[in-house]
Amino acid sequence: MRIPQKTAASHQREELADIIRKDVRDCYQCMKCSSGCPFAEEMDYMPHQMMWLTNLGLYEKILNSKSLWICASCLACSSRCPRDIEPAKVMEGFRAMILRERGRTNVSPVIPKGVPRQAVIANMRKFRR
Amino acid sequence: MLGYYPGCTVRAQKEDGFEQESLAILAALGIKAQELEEWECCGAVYPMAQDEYVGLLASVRALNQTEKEEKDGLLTLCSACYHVLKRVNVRMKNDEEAQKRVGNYLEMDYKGQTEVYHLMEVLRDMVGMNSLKEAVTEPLKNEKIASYYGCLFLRPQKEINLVDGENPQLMEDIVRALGAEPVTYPYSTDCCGSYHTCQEEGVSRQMSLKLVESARRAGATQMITACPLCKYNLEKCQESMEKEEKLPIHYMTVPIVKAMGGMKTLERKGEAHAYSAENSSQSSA
Amino acid sequence: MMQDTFEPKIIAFCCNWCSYAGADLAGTGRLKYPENIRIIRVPCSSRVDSALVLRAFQNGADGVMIAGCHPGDCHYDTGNYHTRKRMMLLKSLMEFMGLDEERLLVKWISGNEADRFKDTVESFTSKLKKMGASGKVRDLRCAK
Amino acid sequence: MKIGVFICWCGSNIKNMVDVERVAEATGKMPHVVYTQDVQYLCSEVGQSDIGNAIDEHQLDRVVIGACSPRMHETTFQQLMNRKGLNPYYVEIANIREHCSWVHTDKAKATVKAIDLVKKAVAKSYYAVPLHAESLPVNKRALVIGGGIAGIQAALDIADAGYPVDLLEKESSIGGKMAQFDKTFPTLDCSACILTPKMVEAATHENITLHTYSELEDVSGYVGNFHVTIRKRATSVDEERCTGCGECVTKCPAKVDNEFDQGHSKRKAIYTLFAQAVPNKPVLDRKNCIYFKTGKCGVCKKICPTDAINYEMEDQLIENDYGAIIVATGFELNEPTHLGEYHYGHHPDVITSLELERMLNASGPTQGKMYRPSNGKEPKRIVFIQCAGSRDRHDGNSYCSKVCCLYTAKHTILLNEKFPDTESYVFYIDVRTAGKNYEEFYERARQMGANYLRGHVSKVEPLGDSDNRLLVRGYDGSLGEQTEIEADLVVLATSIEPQQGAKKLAGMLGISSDRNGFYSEAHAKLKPVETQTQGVYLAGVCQGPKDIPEAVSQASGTAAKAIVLFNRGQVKGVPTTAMVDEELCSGCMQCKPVCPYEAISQEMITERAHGKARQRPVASINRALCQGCGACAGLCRSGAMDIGGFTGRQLLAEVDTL
Repeated sequence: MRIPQKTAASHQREELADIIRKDVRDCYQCMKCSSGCPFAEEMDYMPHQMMWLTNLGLYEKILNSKSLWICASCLACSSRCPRDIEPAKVMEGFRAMILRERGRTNVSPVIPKGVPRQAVIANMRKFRR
Repeated sequence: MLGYYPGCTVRAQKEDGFEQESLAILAALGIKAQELEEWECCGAVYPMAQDEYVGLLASVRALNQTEKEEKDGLLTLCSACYHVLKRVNVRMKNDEEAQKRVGNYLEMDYKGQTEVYHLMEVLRDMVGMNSLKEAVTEPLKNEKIASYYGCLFLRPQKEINLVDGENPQLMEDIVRALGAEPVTYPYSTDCCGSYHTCQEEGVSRQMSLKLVESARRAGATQMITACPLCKYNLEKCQESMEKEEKLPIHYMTVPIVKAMGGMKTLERKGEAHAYSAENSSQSSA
Repeated sequence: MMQDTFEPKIIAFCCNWCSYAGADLAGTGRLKYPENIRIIRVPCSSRVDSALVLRAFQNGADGVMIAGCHPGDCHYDTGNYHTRKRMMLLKSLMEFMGLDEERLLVKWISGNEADRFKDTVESFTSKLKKMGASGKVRDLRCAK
Repeated sequence: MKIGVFICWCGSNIKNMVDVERVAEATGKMPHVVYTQDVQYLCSEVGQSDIGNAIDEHQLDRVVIGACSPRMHETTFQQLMNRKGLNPYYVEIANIREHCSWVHTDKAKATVKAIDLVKKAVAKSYYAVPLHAESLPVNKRALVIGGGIAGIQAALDIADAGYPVDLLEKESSIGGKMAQFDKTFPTLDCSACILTPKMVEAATHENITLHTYSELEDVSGYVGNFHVTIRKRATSVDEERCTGCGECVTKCPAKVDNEFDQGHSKRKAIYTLFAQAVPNKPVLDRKNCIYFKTGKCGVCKKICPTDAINYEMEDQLIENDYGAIIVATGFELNEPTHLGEYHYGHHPDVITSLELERMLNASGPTQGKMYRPSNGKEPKRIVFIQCAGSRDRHDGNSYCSKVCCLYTAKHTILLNEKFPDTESYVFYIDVRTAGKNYEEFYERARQMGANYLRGHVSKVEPLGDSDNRLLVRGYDGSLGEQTEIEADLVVLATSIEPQQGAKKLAGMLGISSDRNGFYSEAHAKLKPVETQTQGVYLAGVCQGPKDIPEAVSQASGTAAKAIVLFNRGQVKGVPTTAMVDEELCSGCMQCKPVCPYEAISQEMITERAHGKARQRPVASINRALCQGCGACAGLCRSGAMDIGGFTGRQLLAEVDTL
């Protein structure tokens, strides 16, 4: 990968900061988030990589990632983060950026029979607008 | 008197008996709860985006309603409702911007005064483990019970603050009080796959299976949970197994009811409590 | 002499700063090793004169051990290098004299290597047990 | 000779495994042993007075103790001997605890061994010699070699204690590397602002004599009595006459690269090292002077209003005596041309951290402006490469240079503060922030925008575009992929190295260097500022990479050592030194090269043989230098050399009893 000459614009960085009110710059890549993420196997970018891409300003990679839609906000990462960055919240921030303006989503839900209603509602809240 | 918030899932799955059993247990132990006159769905997930306030409204309405009805707190059974209501309440307590915006929209002044309780919290803090133990008439001597918490009761620890997020013992204490043996296994705090059951089915299936297998290896004869979705996922992942291979997944109320002598006994006790309470309130009046 | 009842006599020269301290630490740590060894304290392994070693054999020692600091760690900077050279030479002299050079052990043991001290004493003792008694080196001087 | 033998029970520690009464009884039968006793605790007051009483009552002149390790209580018993008016080396200790009762399990065998050990000690005591430590006066003047921050600090501390100090510096000004720095981590204090007052203080202190533009020529002597020759190089400028007006510098026509600015500016052939130089008087660089090259010019001499220029000036040799020497010679930076992959020396925009430091410095060549040496434009994207030559066994130094992590963090902070639209990327292997407030400083660097990529850079190559930019190819450990960055400027964190002349100086001072060429301290933990040579102390980076606060505290440590030495006023040697029997010594001098302290020298003695006086060489020991290792005694062919406390006769007696 070559780091592009133009990384995320300041208005994009501000947009994210407004949503999550967290300083991802605090991340020192201890990778504890990734080591404890129960969904890690399914992800294309590990949680620590999502934090790192955020810092590098490579937002496009994040917005196109599969991981955003794999994260179930179980908060295992957030609760263990030694820097209190809350990776789950950062992921939520990017999801929100997509759902609000870009109007796209990677998720097409299937509703199995007998699934508890909370799952259906959660899906709608998390992945649709 | 506690306010009671059933939540949509628990109410929709009334035939599961979770609600009925929970209320019967509490009544038999002398805890009174009354459903809120008005409530709506909490939203099932806590809105993490800090710049959004719409997601808070439904929960704030229920919390405010509790205060309006002069209840001593709000009881929930479903882990998602508990999680969402409690976190929204924390936010309303600490975030002045949220107080202002939500207050303007709902035309009410709510600053997080209501306490949110879960069934197991009530058993610990209002009933007490000793009283629960005393109420057990048929100890579950041969049961080895694996308690499954899932994410929603544990994280974030600072806001939920129900148990130690990495080493919870509350459900285990309840199991002990019932005379059964609590099973220790490493995955009691891991995610079951949650709402992914509605999309990448493989994802939640694998994760739930890992939890069940871990509990089985640790010698569990059954698993208990307080979340309808967790229960669903833990059962669903065992779908293709032979019946005798399956590890039974129960709501945490099931072993309690059994140890306390069954629903009939509980209902009788509950009525007796109601009667004596009515009498005492009459005599004091 | 039966091999299993033979108790070899071992004389050890230990430098004050490393190996003597290592032997002390073995004691402090209550490690156990055979009783055969008698330790003589010297300031540095380089103090040990070849004649002293030969005298020990002459007096009936079955094994002699010289222990000092690890190379580079010598309290006096370079002493153990001299020891190494001198003892190499002595070993070939021993062979010349008909003494098995394996009866002379040169070992580097630091002040915190109590285990190494114990292991060294144990293995040297059992080796000497297997080798049996040393042939006596005669003193050709006229006895007084 | 009357020997008393005392066996300690050490409570149950010895008594449980050794039959102490049998030991006392058995050793009591040895010749000259007139008294034996077993005591519960010999080190206790009761035990001590038991020994004391026995000495009085039985007129003992030798004491043998069977107890714990001599490393434990030897001094306790020696002090008792002293109090009783006996030489402390008339006490012998048999170690029957650590070497016997604690390590064995068979009481019968342990008792036999304990008897052997005590007998051995008794035999040794037959041949005990009284020993005394030698006292020598101390010359209360210190020499500090190196005028960097460590040397300045050491000199100031000693001078403040009231002792004269000579501060030796090879450059024309004191100040050292710190004078080149812009800001210091983690406080971002301006380096010059905290350094120059100290420089001035050193120059004006009544107890400090500066010798700049000077080098060490020769050292002899030993602790308290070093004799030193200093070579003061010819500056061609008469210090007395020069007023430091700077006219000569302005008018000098010869321009050369300014080393102080790492070649990013020019200086004249006659120059002061930097604006705040102390002393602030120019020196003439003869190698680059037109007059010295061609014999023509002489502008400086003509222009000088005080006639201070002296082309005939010669090097001066200054001789002085010192009691203590502090070595604070600092370091050099590795020239990273050997790391071809970084393209240093081939592309002007690949620079070292010190070059960047000069650029950022407001009094540096660019007055604090950042520029790309290739085209003078301001760099927008800067890549830092850590461990450029450090921690590299293959092509560099295997050790960590220790300060690069922090100064790079500092650089990114300064860049982000001064030029908010620059981007900085740091390729690192580990980030080491062990130090007070260092982690917080690193945190601040990241928060201010530095991007830390874990992985080493494999190649820096010119992109060949119109802007002459560089492509840095590295690895991003977080993403797990090769990563390329187009950079305007590449900064190498070069490795800290010992001074070129470090080895030569070590030879002169009789101190040793580690395998990396840094000077070795006497003990890694407990004697961090001392060397194996008494009276020579180490301060600053010459002992190993370290940052300013560490160098300063180490410097104060050396000052304390020197002050202690001066306050005491005399040095006491080790009593257990080597001794020569001149009658036996053949003067072969084989002992001289094995002595690590240079304590042995050849001496001529006069003796009478066949009625004639004749001279003959013998070895002679300087007891102030000798530490008593015995390497000389171990190899002496004629048996003339011996070590007090461990004489050949004593050791032989020990061997003979066993």
